[in-house]
Amino acid sequence: MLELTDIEAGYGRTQVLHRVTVPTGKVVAVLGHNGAGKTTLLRLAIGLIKPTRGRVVFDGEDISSLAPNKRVARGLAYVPQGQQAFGQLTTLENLQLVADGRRRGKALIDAQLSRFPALEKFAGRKAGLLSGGQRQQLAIARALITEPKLLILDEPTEGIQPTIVAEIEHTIMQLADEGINVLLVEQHIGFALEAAERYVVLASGFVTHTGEGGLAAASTVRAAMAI
Amino acid sequence: MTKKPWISLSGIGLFAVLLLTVAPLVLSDHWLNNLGKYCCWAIAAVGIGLAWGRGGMLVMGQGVFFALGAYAMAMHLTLETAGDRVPGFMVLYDPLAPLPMFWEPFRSAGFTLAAIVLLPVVVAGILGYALFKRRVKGAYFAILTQALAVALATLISSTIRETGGDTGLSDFKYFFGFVLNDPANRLMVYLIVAALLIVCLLVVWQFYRSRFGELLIATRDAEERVRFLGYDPANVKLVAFVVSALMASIGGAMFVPIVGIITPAEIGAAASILMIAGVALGGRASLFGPALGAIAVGWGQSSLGSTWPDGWTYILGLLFIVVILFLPNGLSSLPARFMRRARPKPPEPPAPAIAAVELEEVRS
Amino acid sequence: MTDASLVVTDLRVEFSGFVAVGGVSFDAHPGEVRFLIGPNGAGKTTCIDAITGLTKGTGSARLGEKELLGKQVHKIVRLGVGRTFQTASVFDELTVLQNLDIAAGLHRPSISLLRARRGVDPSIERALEETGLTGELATPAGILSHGQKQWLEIAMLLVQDAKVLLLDEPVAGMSQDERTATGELLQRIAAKRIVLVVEHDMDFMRRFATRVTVLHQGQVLSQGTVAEVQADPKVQEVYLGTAGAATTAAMAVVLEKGD
Amino acid sequence: GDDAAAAGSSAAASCVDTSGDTVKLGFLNSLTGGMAISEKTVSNVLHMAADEINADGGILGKKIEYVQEDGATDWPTFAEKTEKLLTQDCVAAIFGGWTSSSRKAVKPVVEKLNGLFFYPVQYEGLESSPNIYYTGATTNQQIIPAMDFLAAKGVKTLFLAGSDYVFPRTANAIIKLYAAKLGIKIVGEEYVPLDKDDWTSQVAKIAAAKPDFIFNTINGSSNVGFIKAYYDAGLTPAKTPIISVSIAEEEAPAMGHEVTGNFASWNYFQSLETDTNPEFIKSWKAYPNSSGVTSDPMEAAYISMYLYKALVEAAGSFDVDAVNAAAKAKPITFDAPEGKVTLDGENHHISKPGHIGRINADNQFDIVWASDKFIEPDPYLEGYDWFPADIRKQLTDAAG
Amino acid sequence: MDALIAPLLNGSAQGALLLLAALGLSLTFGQMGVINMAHGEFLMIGAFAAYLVQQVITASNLSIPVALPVAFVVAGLFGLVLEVTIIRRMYRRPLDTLLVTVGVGLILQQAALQIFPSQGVPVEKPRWLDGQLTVLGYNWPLRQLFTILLATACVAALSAWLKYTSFGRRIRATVHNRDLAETSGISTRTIDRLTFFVGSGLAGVAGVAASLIGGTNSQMGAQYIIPAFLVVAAGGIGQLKGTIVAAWAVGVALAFFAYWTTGSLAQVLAFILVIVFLQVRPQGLFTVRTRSLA
Ligand SMILES: Nc1ncnc2c1ncn2[C@@H]1O[C@H](COP(=O)(O)OP(=O)(O)OP(=O)(O)O)[C@@H](O)[C@H]1O
Ligand SMILES: Nc1ncnc2c1ncn2[C@@H]1O[C@H](COP(=O)(O)OP(=O)(O)OP(=O)(O)O)[C@@H](O)[C@H]1O
Ligand SMILES: NC(N)=O
Ligand SMILES: [Mg+2]
Ligand SMILES: [Mg+2]
Repeated sequence: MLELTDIEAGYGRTQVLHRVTVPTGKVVAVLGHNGAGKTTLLRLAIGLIKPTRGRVVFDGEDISSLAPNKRVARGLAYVPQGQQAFGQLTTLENLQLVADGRRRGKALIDAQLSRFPALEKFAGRKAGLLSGGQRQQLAIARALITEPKLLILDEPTEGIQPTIVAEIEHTIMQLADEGINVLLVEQHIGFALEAAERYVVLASGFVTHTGEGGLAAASTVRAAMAI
Repeated sequence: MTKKPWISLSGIGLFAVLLLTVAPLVLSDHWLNNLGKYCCWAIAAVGIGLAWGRGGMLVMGQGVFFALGAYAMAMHLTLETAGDRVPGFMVLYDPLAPLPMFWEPFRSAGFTLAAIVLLPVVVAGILGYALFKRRVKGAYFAILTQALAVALATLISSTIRETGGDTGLSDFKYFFGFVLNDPANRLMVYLIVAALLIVCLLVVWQFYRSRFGELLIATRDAEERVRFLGYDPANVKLVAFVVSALMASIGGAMFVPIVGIITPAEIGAAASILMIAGVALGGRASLFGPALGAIAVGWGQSSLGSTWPDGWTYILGLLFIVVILFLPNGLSSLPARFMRRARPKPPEPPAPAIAAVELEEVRS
Repeated sequence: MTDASLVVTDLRVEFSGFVAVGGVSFDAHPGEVRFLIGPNGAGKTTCIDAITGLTKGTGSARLGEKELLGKQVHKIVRLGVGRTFQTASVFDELTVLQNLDIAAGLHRPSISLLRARRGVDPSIERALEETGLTGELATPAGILSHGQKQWLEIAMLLVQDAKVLLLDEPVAGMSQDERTATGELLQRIAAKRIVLVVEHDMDFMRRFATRVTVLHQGQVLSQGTVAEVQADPKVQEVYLGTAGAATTAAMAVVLEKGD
Repeated sequence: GDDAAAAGSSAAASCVDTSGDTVKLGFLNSLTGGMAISEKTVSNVLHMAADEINADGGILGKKIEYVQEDGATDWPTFAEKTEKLLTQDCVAAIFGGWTSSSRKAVKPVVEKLNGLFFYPVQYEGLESSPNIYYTGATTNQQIIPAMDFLAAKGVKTLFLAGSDYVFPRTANAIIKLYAAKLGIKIVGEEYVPLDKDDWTSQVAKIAAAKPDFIFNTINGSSNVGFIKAYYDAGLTPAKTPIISVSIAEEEAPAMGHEVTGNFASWNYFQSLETDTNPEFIKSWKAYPNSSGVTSDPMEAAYISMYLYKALVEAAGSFDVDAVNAAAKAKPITFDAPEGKVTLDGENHHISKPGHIGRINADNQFDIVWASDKFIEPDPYLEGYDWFPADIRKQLTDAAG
Repeated sequence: MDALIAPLLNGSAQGALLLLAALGLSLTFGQMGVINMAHGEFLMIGAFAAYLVQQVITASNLSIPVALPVAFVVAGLFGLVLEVTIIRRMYRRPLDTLLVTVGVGLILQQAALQIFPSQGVPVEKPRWLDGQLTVLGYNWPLRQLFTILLATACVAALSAWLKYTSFGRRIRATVHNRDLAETSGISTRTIDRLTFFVGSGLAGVAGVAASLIGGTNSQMGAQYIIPAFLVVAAGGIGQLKGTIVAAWAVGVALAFFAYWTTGSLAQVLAFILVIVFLQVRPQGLFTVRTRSLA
């Protein structure tokens, strides 16, 4: 569905990604050390940075030069790393923001509020005052309200309490079952591989390894990443 | 920036030679005097570079400190010229009233010199302490300081008997005993200004290469983080702010004998912004940028302003736009840009990170 | 032992009526890696905020004889309390060395600030080595990776010779072996200091915690060794979750086998 | 100080070169900044006068070549440009200025360098300089006639409204002295900064004070705000008329109909019927960049150039000292649009007719009062016993 | 009684004009973080637009009501052009917008000086604004009442726009985190342009009101810019209600100071008052808090 082919990209003069091609699949996991370029790859997928080489194709359409909001309209959704929310807006406003202009917007919000009870509880509070984990839940909820075809998640369980991690993992699996594709960056290799149909390992911006998902791949990946 | 101190030092040396020996030889009296005036602005600009370029405090009211030095000096020179008489302009409004109390001490040369140094230190100290402790920063700080400059200029304009009002103070005959009209003495005054500019450059040079310089940048980029390293950022900023105020005051004080007149217009909103313009043009965070930028803007005003007055306003406007838009680090960043093009892949500073901080500042 | 301990008693933090921390007491001692865990929003970060002066709190937080609450942030740091943030914050424009040098400046007389830096402080060299950042000396901190930034933050606390290190999710976003390295680092530096870690990574906690305090809705829910806490049904209910615990446990087994 | 100060002053030798067939003159007005709104017309009319004189054969047969400088509404810039014009461009004389502040900035420089400055705007008097010629009114030619007019109308109470700078402040100081003598009570005095338009609070005070007349020394566009606030407050020329000294044909249109019916004291009005005025108006209307109306400051600027021509021709030289000597030698007289004016060679001011006009619906002035003869300039008010001699003495002493 | 009622009413009108001038800023500065120093010149553009409308529709009774929307659109378009050409490149360093727009202001001022008669142009007040309303014995100019009503209408329209349409949320989201907004599906470009258009347009409306009070000339904008910024800052950035209260307070303070002291001193005192206030409450009257470190 989302094809990232032969990508080069970076910041200013520093090149971060070197000829990266990501395999396609229902759930694709991107693994790698700190600073390997995982976030850069996802930012590129959503359109926050533009590739200097290579193509981004979604549903057969080349979206390489589309602005992020246009990509969202095409069915991509993005949960950035680091529990990001609109701090000056209330929790509810954060959700309304994306629900605005959608049919059944209210229902979509309610669905997410019941998925994440903490958000329901703090609906009227400024998102900037939420705890890190609460903000992360809010970010995922916000992404889901756009009813995406492909969900891009950058370390969604980072800083989340185990019970909710389990829920989020469950949710991701469920979404995949519902037919939503997922591009996932996750340090939690075990879960990532369990969920993933395919995975790719990045090291210093190069693809060092790709393969099929499943728990069995864990040891291969650990070995690949230990280099 | 701290790696090659001798490059900067020899730069200052070269600058000193140009200002102190070459300029007096090649320039006419008129242009030498003008250069002296630009140097006054340059002194203030060096301070702005420290506070704004390095410290991130957009000081839009340096006119306030420029005024402190300038009016202290002007009051002394006015009294020196008037002798035991009440200055002429005061007679117009109330011929019988004595000299206002606050003028009296300025009869003394020593007091005047002390005031030029201490007044800005005290005023900036109190103001800065109050503002920084209350964590006033970003756009708030800029607008507040600008408002102060406007308020002071209006105050001076409206206290016509006490300060000369909008007309300002002028027509000085002596400068600490020296007859100001004497060309030799005028040269001396020029040399004093030029030397003071060099001294200010040396002072900030040492600031920039010192640990304080690094701490100042750290405070600029992440003030709260500095707090969590055990420093009070208010104090760090205060030092830079006070030093920049002192420089503005010195620039203002020398402006008076050089130009022969000081008025509220030299300290109000427009003047304060023009000081910033030079700094932005030259390069706010560089050592020489602010001084050179101020001199360039001064020169542009004198020369382009006369050949093409309407045009100069447009040029000045465009200068602001083009420089800030395309050359945020000023003209002094041009050489570095070319050098970088020649060398392969040097690290780029991560721009968005800084921007985020700045945005927070504007909004917080 | 107690003279240099961090003792928090009945700490309360309210935000316009909302009680974020409602009377928390715990203590931490040199030589231990103390973990503070609990559900999202339990008040962990707020506790640290209060102890370090970022947020106003009532009650008491003492380091040895010294009361911390009510003091200004930088004064608390000067008493030897250092912290990191949930999102790493370093001075992006400055190099790693400059970052560390500023941190080290804490113990220098202020007048020395006006002199230029010559050479590298031994304390900085040690910290670089501890954190494996030696090679990045001249790198602008802004272009370090997420994990390296977190190490740099820890290194900054080390050069400050902080007696108390309050670390808010220090391994978030790190890969498994980076976590291990960080954990080992924490164990080493905890020998002479108080280390308090907030983390959601339970594997990490199991491997490196000496004692654990569990917060829930601004209260201490449970306290004790890893085993004790894990066995506490209340903790399982609100935090670990039975299913979650099972999965993570299973994962741990898988990964262990992979080694 | 002792007079050694003056010793240094004659140091600079003049670099004026009139050996060719041109003479260089300097024009100095604010073409940018706040005062540009007033000074641009003065600058334009100076150009017109120079063109006329050139078409007529120039001065002493030499064509005028002018150097235009911008004072930029900044008094130090006026000083700098004066110095530049005299030492770099070596002009024989400088024309221009508007505010008294700008003149006071120019004065020390022309005195130091022994240059000539021709200043065209009515002002507060109490000044005279060997290096300045004043072609606008001093107080006894504008303010005092206005006061006489008010006294004749039986005005008992007066409110003073002015901009906050040297001209209005000084003018009002003089008005207060004279009012005391005339038995007119000053019921209030208000100042607003030159660059502020909002007069509502002050006009409320005026309305409450209910004066017979308002004496207006406001300058520039602040006048518009004043007139609008006055009209808004329901004050009318029938009940509380205004007499202004800085609203002329040029300014009135920007105030629309709201200013109609009020008075102004000037020496020249466009509506004046003299021999030369129609010609002046005609030339000006035909001149490029013309505003279409003539006014007192314009006329004064226009004749300043002719005054200079007359002076130089009487002296037979462009030399400053020769020009000043010629001024003293015998009265210089010439036909100005305001009438036949005579230069006072001692104080460098010219005689002027006093006029009071009333603003009509076309923003022109109907002349309602005229002095019976031309008024001799008396900048230090020596002919007026109500002006305290000790002030005069202090002022002349301070001026050195 | 007069000593109280006159300054109070005059001050309220002054405050209303200040509010009109500040309203657009509370959008572009308060919401978007852009420090537009050319806002005063947009105000001037509005005033000149009113004059031009009057050249076409000579009946002043009609021309002012027509001029209001025209000035809004014209000034708004200028703002739009500014946004599209310059501001959009600068969202990542908002403090610098201050300097760039100083340059823009200079150019607009000089252009106005050259295009229009330098003395300024008359804008005629509608006849129905002639006269006064007697309030407790004080003859209150109708024009002042009009300024207050106009300000009220603008505030109502603006707050309704922000509150009842999703734009308010979108603007705030965009300012807070541009990337995040963009990836949440918000077209930040559209939001930026629209916000800037409306903010600048409001300056144009303020210009029409200002043209009924003072001169319409190239310098007119300069006197409003700093007070307007102070009002926004004192009210609390991004807080519409704060801006309203602050504008009213400054207007009334100005009027009372002017009553007791002189016009010049009143300006000085009002400035000092705001500066001292911001000293005590650096975040303004109404504040938003977040936990973010930066
Ligand atoms: N804004 C930026 N400017 C310059 N370099 C950057 C920027 N952001 C990231 N980098 C660099 O790009 C490289 C890849 O960073 P990226 O954030 O993609 O890594 P990551 O794999 O997501 O790491 P982590 O697991 O720590 O999140 C790093 O070396 C980082 O320093
Ligand atoms: N300034 C504030 N105003 C209002 N509520 C606040 C504020 N700061 C924190 N809170 C609330 O206090 C509670 C505790 O927050 P805290 O950040 O301490 O949680 P935490 O335990 O660190 O959670 P996480 O693990 O998700 O980071 C949360 O519900 C949060 O919304
Ligand atoms: N002389 C004047 N009007 O300033
Ligand atoms: Mg990442
Ligand atoms: Mg937390």
